Amino acid sequence: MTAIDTISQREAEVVEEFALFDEWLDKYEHIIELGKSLSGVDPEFRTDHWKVKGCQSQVWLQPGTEGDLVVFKADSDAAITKGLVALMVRVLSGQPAEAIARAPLGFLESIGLREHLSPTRANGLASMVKQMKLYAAAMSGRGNEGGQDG
Amino acid sequence: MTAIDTISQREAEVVEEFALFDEWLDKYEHIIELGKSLSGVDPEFRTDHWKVKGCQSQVWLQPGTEGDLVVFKADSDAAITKGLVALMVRVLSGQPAEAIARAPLGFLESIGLREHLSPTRANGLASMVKQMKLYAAAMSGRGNEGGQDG
Amino acid sequence: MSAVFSEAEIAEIRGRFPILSRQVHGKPLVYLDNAASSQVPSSVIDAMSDFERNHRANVHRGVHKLSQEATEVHEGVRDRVASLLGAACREEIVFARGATEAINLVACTWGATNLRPDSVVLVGELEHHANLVPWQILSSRIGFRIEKIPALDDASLDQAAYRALLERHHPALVAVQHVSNAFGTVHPVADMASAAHAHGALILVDGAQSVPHRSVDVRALDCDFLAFSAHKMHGPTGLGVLWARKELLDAMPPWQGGGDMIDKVSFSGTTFHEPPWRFEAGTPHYVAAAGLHAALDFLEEIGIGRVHAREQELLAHAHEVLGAIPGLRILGTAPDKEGVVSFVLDGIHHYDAGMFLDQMGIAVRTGHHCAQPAMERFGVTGTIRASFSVFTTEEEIDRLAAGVVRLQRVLA
Amino acid sequence: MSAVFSEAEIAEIRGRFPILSRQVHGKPLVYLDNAASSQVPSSVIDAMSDFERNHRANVHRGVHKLSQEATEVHEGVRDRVASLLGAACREEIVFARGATEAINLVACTWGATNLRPDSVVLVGELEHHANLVPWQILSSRIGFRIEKIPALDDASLDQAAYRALLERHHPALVAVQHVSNAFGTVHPVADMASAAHAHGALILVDGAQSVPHRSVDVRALDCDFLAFSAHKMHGPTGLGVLWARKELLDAMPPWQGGGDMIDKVSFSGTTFHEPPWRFEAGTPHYVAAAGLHAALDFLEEIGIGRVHAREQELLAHAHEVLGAIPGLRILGTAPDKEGVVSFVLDGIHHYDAGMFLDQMGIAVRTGHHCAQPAMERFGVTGTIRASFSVFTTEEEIDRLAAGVVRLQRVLA
Ligand SMILES: Cc1ncc(COP(=O)(O)O)c(C=O)c1O
Ligand SMILES: Cc1ncc(COP(=O)(O)O)c(C=O)c1O
Repeated sequence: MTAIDTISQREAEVVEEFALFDEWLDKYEHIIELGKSLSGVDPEFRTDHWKVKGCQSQVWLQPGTEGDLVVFKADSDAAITKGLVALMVRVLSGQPAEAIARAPLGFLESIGLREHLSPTRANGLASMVKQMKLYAAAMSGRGNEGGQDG
Repeated sequence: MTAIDTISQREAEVVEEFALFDEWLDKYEHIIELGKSLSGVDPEFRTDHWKVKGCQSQVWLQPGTEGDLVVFKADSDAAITKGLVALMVRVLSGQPAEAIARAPLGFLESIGLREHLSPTRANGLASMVKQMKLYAAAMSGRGNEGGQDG
Repeated sequence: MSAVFSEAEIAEIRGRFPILSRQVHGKPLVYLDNAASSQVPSSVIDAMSDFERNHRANVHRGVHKLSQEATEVHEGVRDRVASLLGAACREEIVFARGATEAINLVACTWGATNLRPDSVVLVGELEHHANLVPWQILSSRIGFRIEKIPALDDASLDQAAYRALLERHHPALVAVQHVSNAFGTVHPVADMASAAHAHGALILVDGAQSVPHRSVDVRALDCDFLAFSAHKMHGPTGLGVLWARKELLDAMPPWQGGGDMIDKVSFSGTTFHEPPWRFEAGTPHYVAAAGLHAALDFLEEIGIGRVHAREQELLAHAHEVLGAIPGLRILGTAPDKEGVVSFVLDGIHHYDAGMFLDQMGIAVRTGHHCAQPAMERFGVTGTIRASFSVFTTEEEIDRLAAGVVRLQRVLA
Repeated sequence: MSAVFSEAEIAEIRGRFPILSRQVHGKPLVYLDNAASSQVPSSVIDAMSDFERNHRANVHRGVHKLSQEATEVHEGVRDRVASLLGAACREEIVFARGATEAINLVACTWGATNLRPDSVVLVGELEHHANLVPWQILSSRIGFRIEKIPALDDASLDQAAYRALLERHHPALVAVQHVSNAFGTVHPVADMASAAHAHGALILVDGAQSVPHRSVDVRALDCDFLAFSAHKMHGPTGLGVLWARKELLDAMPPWQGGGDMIDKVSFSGTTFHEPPWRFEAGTPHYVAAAGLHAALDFLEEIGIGRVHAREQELLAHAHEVLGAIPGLRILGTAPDKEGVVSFVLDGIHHYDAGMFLDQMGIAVRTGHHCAQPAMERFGVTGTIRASFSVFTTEEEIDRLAAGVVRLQRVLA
């Protein structure tokens, strides 16, 4: 079974959307806007335990499943980070575990944000993606058992 | 009371002697020859206690007095060091304590061996000179009490 | 504009720093992160390159010419650091990897032999982690208590509380910074030292942010230990200095073992070299000595007094223009400060601000500045920090202020 | 003459090392002190200068561009070292000031938590002081016993005695060099590691003299810790590496405290970062990372296999020409050696020999080579040591031999 919209379809959508911006300022304003639409994590996930390590800004990540699909909620206390996090959630959440674990995520390169994926970056987006893939791998390992508390 | 031959007279003698040599090899051969004439230290001074610290080659220094004058005997297990040590003994031994403590010892510069006086030099000539001056200072502090075991 | 330097002099000084001609994101670099690492003039870069090209060799005990030359450079800079600090002798200068290692050295040698389970160590609330965590790690081994010297709202240390702590605890050691890297506050360490001594305590001064910016004389301060890093004073990375009183060093056991720090080694027992070498195990970072010589030349040529005076001008200017921005709050408002301005922006995360400023070519540091307890004291997770150098200009500070206003429009 | 490189290739390689055009006492430098510190090709010097000029900034957590760039260079070299050694992951690579600090780190963390008063540590008789003294210092605190793995007359380690020591003592740790800096012997550390493991011991390999000269794979050796220094492999001073198995690092407590090695710091309690950063307190020597990149480029371009093969040619030549000199005795005659020849001269002090050779422009190391127990084993206070590099030539070795003959005439 495959998702109606695949990860690569979603990536293509994002790339198209960002093609509108020449200026870094416009791009970051858009990223910040995206962050504002993020629903955030449930209160019990806004704890140290669910925090992604290695960020100067704080990032919380809440994994879960819906049927066969892995879903993520996330939040951050910094606006740019929150926008980046929203982008990742938009592309990966609601996809099959295997697809998430394997996703090359080339779109960050295409929209000129590849640097943010560097593990040396203070926002820790790399750590977040790693964490999302770990959760996905864990879920796919468990097959269809589901459960919210990954 | 002053010594018949002062330290600076002795230095001048050494400088004159070394003026004969253009070649480093001749100079070092001469230094080594000088070392051979060194009488060495008495057996009870050939111990760790009387060793000068900081030398790659070993140097033993035996201080003493003769009347109002400070006398030194010394030895080394390396030929060049022994020659350098012999030079220092020749210039300083048998001089009044105050003169030794104050001696600027410019002759090493004049004969092109100043580098050997550097505290970073592995032969530790600098440590030996410091040690000789310390003994001399100690003796002059004690006035005419004499004694061999400074 | 400056009463210290003419425009031409400032231009000439800036011209010595190659990095200042860099573009970042298409804009000329404004480097305001000098407290993290300072930049180096060409003379420092060239001195190290020249050393590598012509004199490189392992130091100490080498008989050959290169080794002699390298040793003279390496030991020669010890003399210069001794005279820079007004040390009693060159043997009071110990080289380490940085201020951090220098402080750890004191903890692991003096601390490990002198602190007891019932000892107390006073540590300032604003300390860099380098002057808190080593004491915590040692305390977890020995069990002594660490008491905090509290900070006031202007980011100065509460001197009344300090004296009360001395009275109450009779601590063995006071560990305190000379200048706060997070806020710029200059603490009255000379007074604190005499109070410490009056109560039988020793005092360790973290000079990482003072030695590069003002004249520091260990005899005038009358402290017992002082640590700093070369990379914060236009010098090489990987080199730091511990100054300690000779009597203290003489009584301290070795810490790390290895080459150069020994007298005689055998399986049946080993004896150790005199200080400072006893504390310098292994091949030293001798290339750095060439760089530090050149950095000291630079500072001597400009004059540390003029460096300080110039940075005071910049500080005043920064307080003026940043202080006038609505929604910007400066943390660190004590009267005596070095060239550091730390601030927070209403409703804006420091990380976002740092990202935006970076896009404008402006390099500031954001976050906790390795001083989390200090951040906690002011109820923030971090600040935006601009720190100055002798080459900083008023125009650069104005660009920072304009950048802040611009980012507030987008982010607030 | 060489089966590895053509004359032109050797000339080209030599041309990369600026120091080889130096004159010493009016004679062209013959640098045979590579085991103390190797020389650097221009590319390494230029990489560090360029870094200082264009990218210098403190690493980690900096949001601005320069800091990002510096962090990428610094953390990037960790990846390269990990793949050089065949490490399981980059997190197994800890940066230190040098091999010495790396070994002290193991002693003060793994050692301090795992060794007990009744433990035994086996240490080779030929070890550099860096791999003996840290254990002695720790032993004076904890009280465990250090047992010597004796050396045979050819300066190899007595493998039968080693196995007997393992049987008898069931040691907690074996601390042994891969290659002897004093004599050049290559020890069978892979075999020694499996024997150690079979007896429940861990093994620390001092790779200071192997990593620069041969391919070293920690998985193939199956050791537990490995230490080496960048300055001995055409890289910067002030930088060393500890490799350790991830499980070991994960269980090791922090050593030095300070910036970067922490997770959360407060007066009420501090938690620490993951390895490797837990062990890297303070501002790292990040400029060195740029230099190490370039040094690794150099070694990769030449090929460590060819470096090794070439140095074997030089070693054979040196044994031949020096071995033919009457009154010269080579110490270190085991079949498996790296490019090091140590010798003594009848009736001539090594210091005198070193002085004379220096006057002829020949840089050798004389003395105990920071391995006093090894000297004692052979009944000497020191040796004259020539150590080779990929750029060394047969002609240079012949000049050394001629110099020895000449000095024998004067000194013997
Ligand atoms: C075998 C061996 N181990 C350890 C060391 C110590 O290395 P460093 O002085 O660079 O810390 C050396 C360097 O001489 C060595 O040759
Ligand atoms: C006040 C203070 N102390 C100590 C340190 C630590 O210096 P380093 O990281 O060079 O060891 C710093 C550097 O950030 C500092 O600002």
